[in-house]
Amino acid sequence: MKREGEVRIPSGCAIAAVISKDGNRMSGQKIYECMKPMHDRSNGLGGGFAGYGIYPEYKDFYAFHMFFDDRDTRKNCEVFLKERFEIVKSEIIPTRKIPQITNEPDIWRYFVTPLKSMMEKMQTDEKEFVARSVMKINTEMKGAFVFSSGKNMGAFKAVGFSEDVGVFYRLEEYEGYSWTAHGRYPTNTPGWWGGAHPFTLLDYSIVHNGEISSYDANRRFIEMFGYKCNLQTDTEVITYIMDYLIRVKGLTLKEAAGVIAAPFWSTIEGKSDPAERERLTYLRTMFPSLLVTGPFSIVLGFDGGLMALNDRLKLRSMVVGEKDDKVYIASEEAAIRSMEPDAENIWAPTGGEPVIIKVKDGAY
Amino acid sequence: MSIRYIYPEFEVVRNENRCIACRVCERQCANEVHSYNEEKNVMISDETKCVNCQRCVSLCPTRALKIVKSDCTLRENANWQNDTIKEIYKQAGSGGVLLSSMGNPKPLPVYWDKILINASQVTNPPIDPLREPMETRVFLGKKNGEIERDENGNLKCSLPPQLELSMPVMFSAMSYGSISYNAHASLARAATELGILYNTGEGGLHEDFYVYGPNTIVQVASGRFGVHEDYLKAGAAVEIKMGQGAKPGIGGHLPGAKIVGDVSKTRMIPEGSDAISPAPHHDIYSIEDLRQLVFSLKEATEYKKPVIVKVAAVHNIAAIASGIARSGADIIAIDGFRGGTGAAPTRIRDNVGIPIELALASVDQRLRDEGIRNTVSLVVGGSIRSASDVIKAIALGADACYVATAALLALGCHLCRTCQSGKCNWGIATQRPDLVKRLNPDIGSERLVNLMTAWRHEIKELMGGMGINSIEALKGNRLMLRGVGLNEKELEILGISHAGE
Amino acid sequence: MKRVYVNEEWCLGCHLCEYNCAFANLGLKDMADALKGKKIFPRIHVEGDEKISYGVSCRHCEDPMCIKSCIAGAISKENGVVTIDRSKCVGCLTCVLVCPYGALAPSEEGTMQKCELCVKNSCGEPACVTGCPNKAIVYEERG
Amino acid sequence: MSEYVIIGNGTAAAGCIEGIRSIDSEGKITLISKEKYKVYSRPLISYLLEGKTDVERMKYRGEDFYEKNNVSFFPGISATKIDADKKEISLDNEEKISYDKICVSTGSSPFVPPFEGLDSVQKKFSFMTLDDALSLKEAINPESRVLIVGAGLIGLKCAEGIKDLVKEITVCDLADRILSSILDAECAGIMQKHLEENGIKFLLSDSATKFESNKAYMKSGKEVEFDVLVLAIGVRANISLVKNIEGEVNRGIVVNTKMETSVKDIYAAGDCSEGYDASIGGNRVLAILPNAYMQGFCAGVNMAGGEKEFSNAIPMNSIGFFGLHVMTAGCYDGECFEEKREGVLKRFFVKDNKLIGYMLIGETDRAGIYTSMIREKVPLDTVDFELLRKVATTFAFSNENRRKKFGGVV
Repeated sequence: MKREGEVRIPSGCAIAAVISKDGNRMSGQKIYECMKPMHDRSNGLGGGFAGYGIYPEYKDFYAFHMFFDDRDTRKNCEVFLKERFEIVKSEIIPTRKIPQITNEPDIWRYFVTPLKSMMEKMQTDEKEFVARSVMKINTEMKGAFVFSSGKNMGAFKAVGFSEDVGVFYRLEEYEGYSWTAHGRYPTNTPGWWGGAHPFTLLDYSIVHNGEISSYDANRRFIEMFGYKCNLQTDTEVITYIMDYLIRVKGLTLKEAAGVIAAPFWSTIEGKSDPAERERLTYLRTMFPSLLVTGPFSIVLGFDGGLMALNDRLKLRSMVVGEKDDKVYIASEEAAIRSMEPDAENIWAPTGGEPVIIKVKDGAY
Repeated sequence: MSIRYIYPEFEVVRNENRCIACRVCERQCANEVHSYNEEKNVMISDETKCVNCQRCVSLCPTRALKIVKSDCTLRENANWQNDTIKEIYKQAGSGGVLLSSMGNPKPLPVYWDKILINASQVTNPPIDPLREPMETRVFLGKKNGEIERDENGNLKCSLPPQLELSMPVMFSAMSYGSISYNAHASLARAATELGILYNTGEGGLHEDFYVYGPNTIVQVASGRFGVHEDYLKAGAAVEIKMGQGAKPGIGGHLPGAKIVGDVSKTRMIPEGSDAISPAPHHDIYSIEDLRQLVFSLKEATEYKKPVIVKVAAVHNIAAIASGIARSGADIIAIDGFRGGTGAAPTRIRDNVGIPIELALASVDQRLRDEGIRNTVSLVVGGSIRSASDVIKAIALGADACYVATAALLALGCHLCRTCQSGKCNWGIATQRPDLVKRLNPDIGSERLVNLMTAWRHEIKELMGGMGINSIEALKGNRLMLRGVGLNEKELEILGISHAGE
Repeated sequence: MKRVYVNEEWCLGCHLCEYNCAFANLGLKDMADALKGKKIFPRIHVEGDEKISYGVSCRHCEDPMCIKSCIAGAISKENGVVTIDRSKCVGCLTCVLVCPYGALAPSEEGTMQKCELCVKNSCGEPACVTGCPNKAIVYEERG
Repeated sequence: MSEYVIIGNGTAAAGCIEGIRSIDSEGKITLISKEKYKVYSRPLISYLLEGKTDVERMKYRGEDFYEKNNVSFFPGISATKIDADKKEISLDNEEKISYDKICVSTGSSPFVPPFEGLDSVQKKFSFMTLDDALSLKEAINPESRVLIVGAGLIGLKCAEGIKDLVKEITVCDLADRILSSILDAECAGIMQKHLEENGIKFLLSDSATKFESNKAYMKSGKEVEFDVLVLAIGVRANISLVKNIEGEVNRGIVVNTKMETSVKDIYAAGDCSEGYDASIGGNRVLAILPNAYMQGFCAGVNMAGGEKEFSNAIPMNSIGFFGLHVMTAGCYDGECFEEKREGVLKRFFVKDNKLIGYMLIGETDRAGIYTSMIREKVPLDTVDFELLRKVATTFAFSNENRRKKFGGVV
């Protein structure tokens, strides 16, 4: 049987997220508890979380979360890391042994900062340097996989049901101003830890429910710009697209949403504001190959916020609710109620309409 | 009879029980196959003149006629086949180069027919085009501009010149002269109604058709016939024709007999003179010369119109395309070896060039490998026969397709492949006024619109099945394709997996 | 009022309209069966030469001379269509004498016939129009 | 509400009714008919005898024609006098009716010269009316020998009509040829030959001078025995009603192009009238059916307050006997162009670059194209006259003219 990355595996899923607009930190327990009512949306072949604001004491360092098949792989990889980065701390990510989660690889984290000399040599900025380094490890080092590489954030994922994955990673011991969660239902895979969601690059993390029909069009386009889609998952390609549009091309979140979930031409033509019409036409014409079609609901986590987005036909469920300073997003309302029984203003965003929530400036 | 005699290729079968001697067949046959025997009140046929264009068959009001392949055969020989032998006889008789027309009829692989399309099941939904929007609009042109913002941080929405198509199909180049005024009128009117483009070919643009300019691609070829400033400015885009799939490496030759009246005026050459397009452009002997022509044409059109460079699919097409992409061209058009022609030497038509499917796949991949795929749009032609061919081409990586033979078929062409005779009974490949009038553009344009409308429906159905509701999400989406009966190498070049994988 | 018009520009001179007309007004199923070996009596006639041709049939005039001139009172206009009551016609040809288009001619039986826009047969749209291969004959309203 | 009175019940009367009703659907129309029949086609009486039609089918208009047009029909009554001052008409039933407008469409009557011994002939007939035809039919049998005096249209049509009902027909005429008022000698000769081949005998340049019971004594000295005599020498327009009140009359009641007589509110139409003949540029009696209808219609329109002129009347005839047709129109002066083939003779008369008349025998297809050229005064240098002489085709017209003819956008 082919492993994830060697073959493209379609899957259905559950997603959930929470964010405090005031930057109040929340324990990770809530987020994995909330996946329980959506148990049936996963099949135990993958679950994971991303937490933002969880490493305040190392917030200036890139936190690399990594899987290693064995000790030798890790040692080799650490040599590579040391060539490029200053490692301020390296440790095993603490886990809890539970019968539901087995066969775990070696799971480590490194807080690193790029070596200036190397960046100058490669003529790149810091983020590009980190991204390329991650891509290099994931592409070229068999048995080593960077599954989280942002600052003051981290992804935690495993093969198993997500609620168990949360327990496994002791998420109740972390506090973050926002969390995203994912439970996976791949239709045909032995399950691989690296293939679980969220998928991340730098501080972008994506949880995704859907199976996009534009995958290969998107992949073959984005790969022109140095990205390598090793996992052949939607999440991966969407993450790269978001990174490309926002970080490389400098689009805003809303503009990026206008590319990947571009409104129909008829909708664009119906816009009364000519500037809006022009902008949307421009984005669609300029980035046709980054239009994502087919069903998806995604939550993009980034430094200081979340963006939820459905495909433009809204072929996947996704609801949003609020309470006080918190905003909740989930595939099902039950998950929101689990986190906040008194959640208000529950609504289902329309297809292609991004929901962007940002933490107040300076609050994280 | 003599050694020169070759038994007619076709037989006219007339059902005497049904023939009412109305003489329609006689009046409609420019080859003068049919005649009326007054004394006996019967129709008779001279089969030596029949080209099997089926005009008489189509117009016979009593279905009394059919044309069949003659069963007078030479002794079977898998190596020396009938046609091969007859060609030898012809050349032994004439000492000349054999001429033929339309596309390569040889049984070479048609890769479209060995590629299958995906559909959604369970894990993601097919989309019903009758219920949901299904978008086929395409923009052709460069898409590699930098994102720029004004002082308020708003996007500056300026794009390089683009061609907007309502569907990813255009009518490819057929010159006025090689085809008739009415054929051009039909194409121009249909393109306008459909929101797509047609292409003048290298015969210039008749003044009557300037009104269709926004839906016209004006071509500049090696003969430079009919090229002048107003002509360049009349179209929506300018195409430099470097080669043609049916006859890569050679030019064109429209005999003086067809350079009559408006054809001569439009081409800006004297009546009766042969219109000879040289094999090369004599100002382009290398890629850097091409770049100069591209920019000369951009200058002439004030950088408002995309420039297309059309080449035939030949062996190192990927490298050629890469060079063109870097020459400043906005669009590359590649014409495969099955593309049609009004006249070409048979040997060249049947033996030179490569299949468009392979050319497209390798060009698209090469441009991606070089990271320049978005600097140029890719249009492919050379026997795109149906909506599924279009879908497969787009999924392999094309932005749009050029169709010509299918368009001619819609106009009545029955692929008798004798365009070079100038006696097209369907009023298409002829300049004889009595024949030209047989193609009423009211009918012609309606049929073209019908055909493309039908294709558009089919394209939408196929897209919907794949769960794709916008054509741009199909472009280069090779995961939607699987090969059948192809070897590893072919699959590798096409960049697709085998069915079942 | 819709009428049959001929677009000279597109007429091929194929004479199919004559055969379609003759056939339509015979009320038979199969054209070969109906017209094989027979002289046809169409109500439309193709005129012209090699270059220009066009079919001529009754114009259904505003002010039809044939109606005024018919000695038998056999011609009348019903719903805009000039029709002949062939039971009243005696074949005197006075209508031929007056019709400026030459649109009337005797039938096989000697009584006069003319285009009646196929309203009396089962064609629906006039047979010359539906059968014209080049839309040279059209059935439409013109100002 | 206007009161219209129409005197006479032929084709002109029918035209007049339809003319009035095209303008005025209210006004009262009174129709005075000497004959007891509803309007029928006079020229069909020969076809009636021949068996090509019957009394029912001869009706010129439908059974409900009078009802539909709201016409008060007075059959079997004649008008005897018009009082133009009192605006009153006296009828032969002693009644008087008032009018606002009159149309006199009294037609014509057979002209019979005072032959010696005519009274001695038992079976003698005119051939003008349905009654004439019905009584003639009564009088003949397969053994009858018929003498027809007059080789004009009426006499010859009569001959054709009864040919198969009698044993022998002889037609005599003082003129040297048949149909002398319509055909020239050559055409007449062709037709005569055709008639003779069909069993009609002729005595031309000859006429009866005296009758004695069943025998006619001819001018030439010949004697002709007969059983039935038909007198078809000529007709006279019935003009007395207008003549008696000093209205202008000539050979017919003189009318202008609006069909007005010289007497106010009195119009005339049909065979009794003498209207404008465009082919000669003056007035004359044009006793042909199409003319009667059009004059009647024109009179009707003007009577009802409309505006209509009928100014392009020309003489024209379509005459056929035993399958051979002759068509003529216009007048025969001017330059003559001739086309002659086996069984076909065509003569075209041209003056001042215009076709002014023609005579066709043997091939009459689409002759209306020529007729219209005369009526519309089409300049011959705008058409291919050479082609036209060979065959009547609109192809001979200029493209532009043809386009106009066929609907604007040819």
